[in-house]
Amino acid sequence: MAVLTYRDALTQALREELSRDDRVFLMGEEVAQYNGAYKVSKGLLDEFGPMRIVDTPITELGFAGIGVGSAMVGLRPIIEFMTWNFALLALDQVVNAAAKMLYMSGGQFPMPMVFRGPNGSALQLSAQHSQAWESWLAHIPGLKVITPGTPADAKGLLKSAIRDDNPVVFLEGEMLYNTKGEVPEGEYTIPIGKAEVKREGGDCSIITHGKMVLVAMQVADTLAKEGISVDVVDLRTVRPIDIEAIAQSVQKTNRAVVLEEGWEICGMGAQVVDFIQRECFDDLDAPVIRVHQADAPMPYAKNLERAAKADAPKAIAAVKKVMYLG
Amino acid sequence: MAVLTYRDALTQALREELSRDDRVFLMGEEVAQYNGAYKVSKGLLDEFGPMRIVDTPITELGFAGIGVGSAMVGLRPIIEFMTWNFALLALDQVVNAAAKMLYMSGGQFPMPMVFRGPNGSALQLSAQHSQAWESWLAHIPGLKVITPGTPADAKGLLKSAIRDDNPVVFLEGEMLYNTKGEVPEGEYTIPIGKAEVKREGGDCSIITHGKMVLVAMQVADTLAKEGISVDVVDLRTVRPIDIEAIAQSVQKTNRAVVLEEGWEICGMGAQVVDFIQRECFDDLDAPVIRVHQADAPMPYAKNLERAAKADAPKAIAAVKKVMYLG
Amino acid sequence: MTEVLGRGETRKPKRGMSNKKNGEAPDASDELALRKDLLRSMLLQRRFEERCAEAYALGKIGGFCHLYIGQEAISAGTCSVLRPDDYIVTSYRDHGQALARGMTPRSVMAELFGRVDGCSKGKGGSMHLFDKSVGFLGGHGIVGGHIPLAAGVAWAIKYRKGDQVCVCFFGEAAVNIGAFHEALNMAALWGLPAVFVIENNRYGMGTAISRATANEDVAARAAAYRMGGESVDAQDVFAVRDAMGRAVELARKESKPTLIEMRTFRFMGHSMSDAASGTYRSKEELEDSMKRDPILLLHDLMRSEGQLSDGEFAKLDEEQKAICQDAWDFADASPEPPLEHLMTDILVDTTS
Amino acid sequence: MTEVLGRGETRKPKRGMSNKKNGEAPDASDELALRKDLLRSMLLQRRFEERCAEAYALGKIGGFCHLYIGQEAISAGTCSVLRPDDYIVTSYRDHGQALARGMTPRSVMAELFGRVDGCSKGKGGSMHLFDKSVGFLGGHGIVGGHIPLAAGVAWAIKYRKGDQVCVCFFGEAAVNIGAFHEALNMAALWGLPAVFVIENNRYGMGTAISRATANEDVAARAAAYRMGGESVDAQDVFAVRDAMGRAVELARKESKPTLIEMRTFRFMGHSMSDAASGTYRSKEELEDSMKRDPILLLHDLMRSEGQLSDGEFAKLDEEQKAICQDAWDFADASPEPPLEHLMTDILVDTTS
Ligand SMILES: Cc1ncc(C[n+]2csc(CCOP(=O)(O)OP(=O)(O)O)c2C)c(N)n1
Ligand SMILES: Cc1ncc(C[n+]2csc(CCOP(=O)(O)OP(=O)(O)O)c2C)c(N)n1
Ligand SMILES: [Mg+2]
Ligand SMILES: [Mg+2]
Repeated sequence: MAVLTYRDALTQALREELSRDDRVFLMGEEVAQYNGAYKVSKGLLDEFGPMRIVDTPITELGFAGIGVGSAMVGLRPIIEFMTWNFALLALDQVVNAAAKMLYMSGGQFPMPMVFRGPNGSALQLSAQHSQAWESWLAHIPGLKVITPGTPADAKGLLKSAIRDDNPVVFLEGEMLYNTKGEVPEGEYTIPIGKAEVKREGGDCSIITHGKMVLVAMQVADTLAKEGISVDVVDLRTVRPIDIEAIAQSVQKTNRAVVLEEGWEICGMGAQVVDFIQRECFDDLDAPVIRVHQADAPMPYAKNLERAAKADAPKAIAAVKKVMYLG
Repeated sequence: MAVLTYRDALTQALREELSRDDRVFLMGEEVAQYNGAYKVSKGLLDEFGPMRIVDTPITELGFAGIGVGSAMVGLRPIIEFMTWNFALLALDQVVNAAAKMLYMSGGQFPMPMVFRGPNGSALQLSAQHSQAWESWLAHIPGLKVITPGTPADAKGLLKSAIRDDNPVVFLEGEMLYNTKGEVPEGEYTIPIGKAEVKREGGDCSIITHGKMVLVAMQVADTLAKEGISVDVVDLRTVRPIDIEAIAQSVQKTNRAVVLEEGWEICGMGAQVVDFIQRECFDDLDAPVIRVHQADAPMPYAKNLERAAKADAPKAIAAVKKVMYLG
Repeated sequence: MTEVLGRGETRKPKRGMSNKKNGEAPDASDELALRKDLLRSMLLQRRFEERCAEAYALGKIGGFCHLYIGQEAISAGTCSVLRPDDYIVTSYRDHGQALARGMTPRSVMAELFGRVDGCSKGKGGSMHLFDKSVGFLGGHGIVGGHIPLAAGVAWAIKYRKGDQVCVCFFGEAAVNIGAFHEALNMAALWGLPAVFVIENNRYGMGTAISRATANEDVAARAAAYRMGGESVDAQDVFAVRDAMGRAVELARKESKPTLIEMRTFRFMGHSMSDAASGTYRSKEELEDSMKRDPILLLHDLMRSEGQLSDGEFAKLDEEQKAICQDAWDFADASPEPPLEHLMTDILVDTTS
Repeated sequence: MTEVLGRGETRKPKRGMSNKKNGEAPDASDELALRKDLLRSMLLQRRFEERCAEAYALGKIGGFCHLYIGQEAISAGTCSVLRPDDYIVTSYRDHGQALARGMTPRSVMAELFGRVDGCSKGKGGSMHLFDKSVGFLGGHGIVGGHIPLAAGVAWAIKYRKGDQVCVCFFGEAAVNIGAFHEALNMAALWGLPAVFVIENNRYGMGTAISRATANEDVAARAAAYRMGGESVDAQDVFAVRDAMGRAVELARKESKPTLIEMRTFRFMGHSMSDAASGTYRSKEELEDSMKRDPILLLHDLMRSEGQLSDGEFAKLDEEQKAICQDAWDFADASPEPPLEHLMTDILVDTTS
C-alpha cells in the first residue's frame, strides 16, 4: 500500500471519477485556476479543462443551486464549499432542493451529486470559520452524510459518494489534509453507511467519526500503556448510521464514550447515545459519556481555542470516568 | 383568567412590549399592511406606525441582517419569519452574526433581538413548508430557543424574549394559533429556561415541547382512563434546557417517552435522552423511547402526512411500550 | 444587448406571427390554427383552475393553492415557441404552465387531490408539479430558490453542447432575493441558454411592487449583469410569443440569457385564503385589470377578424370544460397513495 | 442620481479641498494640516501592517490575516470626512480602517496577538476587530454578510431621526453575493443613510473580477436599485475624500444611500498564505500597480509643492514606526486571556 496524504487521496478519487464518467464535474470557488483553496483539486483544471473544473463567483447559494439543476437533467456535480462555514448560505439548496427533489417529484428526479469541503475548526480561525455541521446535516432525510477520518476512507468513500445517485454531503477536515496514511493501490471503493472498528479493545468503546478518529487512536495508544484496551468505532458515515456496529462494540465493552468535534446540544453524540441506550440498555455498566467542543463560539486566542476543543486528554478522562477509574 | 387564542396572546405580548419600550420594532414580510400572514400583528401598524411595524421585501437573509445591525446600535428588533422554512435562507445571520457578535467583540455588542415565526408543519403544505428547526437552533451557543405550547406560555415567554438582551429564537406553531387557553390578566412574564410540569403523574414521564404539548395532554387524558398516570413535562425552552425538571420527573416515574414534532436523527429528543441517561441512569426501568416525525420529507397526500406526523396514538403506544404493557 | 423598454412603452408585436420557420411568411391557415391553439391553451388553464377553486372549497385539494388565472397568456405564448426537448422550471404558481406545457390535466388534478395517479404520486401537491416526460422540472416553493436551478439546467445544456433552452418563471417579488441575483450573474457570466421570465402581476402576496422594489423597472436589472432585458404587455399573447421567440432564439443560437418582464395581472387572491380584492388592492383596480383578460383580448381579436364564430368559441370552451371534468373524475377515482409510499422516494438505491 | 463614471474615466478631484465648511474656501494652513494628517494615517497603516507580517512569520499572529497594504487611501480619505458619531462596518480586511478610524494601535495589535488587552479581548482576532467607542462595528468574516448589518445600522439612525451615517466597506467580489443585493435594495427603498464602498482591488482571492462578475462596471449596479453610483481612482486620497464627502453629505442631509466603487490595488497576497504575485497575477501587473502607491502619490505631490521636506517625511515616518513598536511591545506584554474567558461573553444576563 502507498502512503498518501488525506489531500492526495481525495485528489486521486476526484481524478479517477472525473476520468471514469464525463457527467462528473467539480464546481466551486477557486477550484480551477487556483487549484483549490486547500489544493484538493490540484492539477485537475489542466487535465479536465474549464467545463469540468469550474471556478465560481462567491455565491454559495447560487452555485449549489446550479449543481442541483444540472443534476436534475443527469449531470453529476461535485459542489465544493471552500469551507462548510460558508455553506450556511447554501443550506436552502441542500435541504429544500437536493434532499427533497426525489420525494416531491414522486421519484422522478434523483440527485446524483456531492457537496464537499472542509468542515469544523482549524487553527485560530475564530468563531465564524470554525464550525462543524455534521449533526445539522445528519438531521435531514434525503441526504447521505460522510465524515472520513483517514486517507484510505477519504478516497474510497469519496469515490462511492460520486457514484451514488443520491445527494451526498462529504465533510473533510482542514486539519486532516496533511495527515498521512496507507491507501490501497488501484481501484477500490468503501461502502457508504458502514462503520469500521479501527482498534479492537475490550474495556471501553469510543464511538467517533471524522477528525476525532485520529484523537481516538491516540487515546487508545496512551491508555494501552496503562493497560486499558479501547475499542475504537469509526462511524465514517453519520447518515445512515451503522447502529449494528455501535451495538456490537458496546455489548462487548459495556462502556462507551462518544467523541465528536462539534457542539453538545443535539450533536451527533446525542444521537449515538440514544441508539446505545435503546440497543444496549441492559449491557451498560455506566452512563455513556460524551466529549465535544465547549458550548461556546470558537475563540481566536490560542489558549482559549485549545481549551475549547475536544482532545485526547479530555477523552482519556472520559474513558477513565466511565470505567470508574477517575 | 381570560381565555385567549395563542394568536391573540402573542399579539397582546407584542402590543404590550411595543408600548413599553420604543426601541422595540417588528420587521418582516406582510407584518404591517397585511396584519401578518397569520394575523399575529393584527392592528399593530395602525397603533404604532410604519417605523415600528415594518413590511419588508422577500429577503430573509437581508432583513435578518438589518435586524442584527440595528441591535448592534441599541434597537430591539423583533424579526418575523413568515415561516421558519424560509429562515433557512437567513441562518447565516442568525448563527454567524447574531449568536456570535457578543463573543467575537469581546463582550462589546449584545444582541437584544428576537427571531420569531411559525415552525413545523401545518396541513398538507408538503416538503418545503413543513419543517421543524428547534434541534438545529438549540445546537448553537449564543442563542436562546423558546417553543411555547400554550397561549399563557406564548405571551409570558414572548415578553421575556423581547426584554432579554440576548438573541432569542421564538418558535410558534401555525396549528397552535387558533388554540385557546387561559391567560393571566394584566402584566406577567415567564422565565426563559424553566420547564413546567403540565400534568402530574407517577407511571411514566412524557418530556415534550411546543406543538406536541397538546398531544401529550391528550395522551395523558386517554391513558388516565386506562388507569395510567402520566407526568407531562413541557420544556418550554429548548436552549437552555431545564435538566433538573427532566431529572425530577424521571426519578419519580422511572420511565420516559420523549415526544417531539421534528425528525429523529440529532433531534431534540436525542439530547433529552442523553440528559436522562446521564442524570437518571440508575432510575430507569426501561430504555427511553422517542416519538417523532417519520424520517422522510413531509408528503402532501393527507393520509401520508397523517402517517408521517407524531401524534397521540404513537405516543400512547410508546408509553405502553416503556411500561412493558405493549 | 437588446433594448430595455421603459415603464410606459411596450413593443408592438407582429400579431401572431408563427415563428416556426424564421423569416419565411406563415400562411393564413397556420396563422388561424396557431391562434385557435393559443386560445384553447388559455381556456384550458382557465377552466381547469376554476375547477381547482371548486375542489378546494370542497376540501378535495388542501394546503397552499396558488391560481394562475389572468396570467395564462404568458404560459400559452411561451410554450408555443418552445421545443419538446426544452425545459421549464417554475414556482409554486405552476398549474397553468404545467397544462400549457402539455402535462395531462388528469395527472395534474390527481396530484392536487393528493392521489397516487398524480404526476408526483400525490407527494408534491399544488406547489410541486413535475413531469420529466415534458421537461417540466417543478413546481418549487421557496421564492427565488428555483432560479439557480434553471441556471443549472442551462449549464447542463451548455456542458453537453446541446441546443435546448431552459425557461424560468418567477414573480416580480422574487427579483429582490439573493438567489435571483446570484443566478443571473452566473448565467450572464457563463453565457447560459436560459430565459428568465418575471411574471409581474404587481403584487407579492399583499405587497405592491412599489413597496418592495427600489427600482420598479425590473427589466432594467438585466443591465446589472450585462444581460438583455425587455418589458412586455403580457395580456397580449402575441406580444409574449414575439418576445419569448426572440429570447429563446438568442439562447438557442448564441447561448445568451435574457431577462423578460411580463406585465400581467393576478385576477384571484395570492392563494385560496387571500381575497382577490378589498384589502391591499381595490375592487376598481381589479375590475380594470380584468378588462385586459388575455382570453377576452384574443377572443375579441379573432371575432373582429371573423375567425371565430360565437358557436365555435362555445364549442371550444365546452371541450375544455369536458377535459377538466374528465380530469376531476379521474382524480376523484384515483386511490390515495398506499402507506408504504411514505418511506419510498427518499433515496434511490442505484449507483453509476 | 449622481452619475456613473465609465471604466476609463475618473472624476478629477479638487486637490484636497477640506470640505468641513461646505463651499467656503479653506485656508492654506488647514489644507496643509489635512494633507499631513492623511499622509500620517496612511503611513501608520502601512507600517503597522508591515509589523503584522513580521509577527505572523514569528507565529505571534495566527489564523487568517488579510493585509490592507495598497488600499490605505480609502480608509484615510473616508475617515477624514466622517464625524466621531458615525459608524463603520467592514469585512475581515479591517486593520487599516480600524487604525484610520482611531482605534489604538495597541488594542489592535494585542487583538492580533490574541491577548486579553486586545479590542475584543483576544476572542475575535484579525478578522473581528470591534471598538464601540469609535463606532467601529467589526470586522466580519462571511463575504457580504456584513452589508445587511450596515443597512441595519443606517435603519437605526433613521429610526432615531439621527443624522449620523454608516459606511460599509467590502471587496468587489462581494457584489455578486445575495446579501449585497438584498441590502442595497432595502437601503434604497427605505432611504437609509449609508454609503456602500466597494474596494475594487480587482481580485477576490485568486479570481480576477472579469472571471466572477458579468458586468465589471460594478458602480453601474447602483442603477438596479435607483441608487447613486460612482467610480473613483482610490489611489488618490483626495479623490476618495471628494467622493466620500459628497456621498456622506447625501446620506446625512437627504438620507440617501450611495454605492461607490473605489478602484485600488492589493499589494500583498490575499492573506498570509497567498503569494503577492506569480500565480494568478503577474509580477509586472503587481509592479505597475505599485507605481500608484497612495502614500507615494501624496508624498510626491507635497514634495513637488514644497510642503514636505525629506527630513519632515522621515520624521513623520519614524513617529509611525515608533507607535507600531510600542503597539508590538504592548501586545507582547499583554497576558493571554484567562481560561474562564472561554465561557464568558456567550450570553449577557441582563434584560431591559
Ligand atoms: C423565501 C420565501 N419567503 C417567503 C415565502 C412566502 N411566499 C410565498 S409566495 C410569496 C409572494 C411571492 O410574490 P411574487 O414573487 O410576486 O410571485 P406571485 O405569487 O405574485 O406569483 C411569499 C412571500 C416563500 N415561499 N419563500
Ligand atoms: C460567503 C463566503 N464565501 C467564501 C469565503 C472565503 N473568502 C474569504 S475572502 C474571499 C475573497 C473576497 O474577495 P473580495 O470581496 O474582492 O475582497 P478582498 O479580499 O479582495 O478585499 C473569499 C472567497 C468567505 N469568507 N465567505
Ligand atoms: Mg407577484
Ligand atoms: Mg477584491
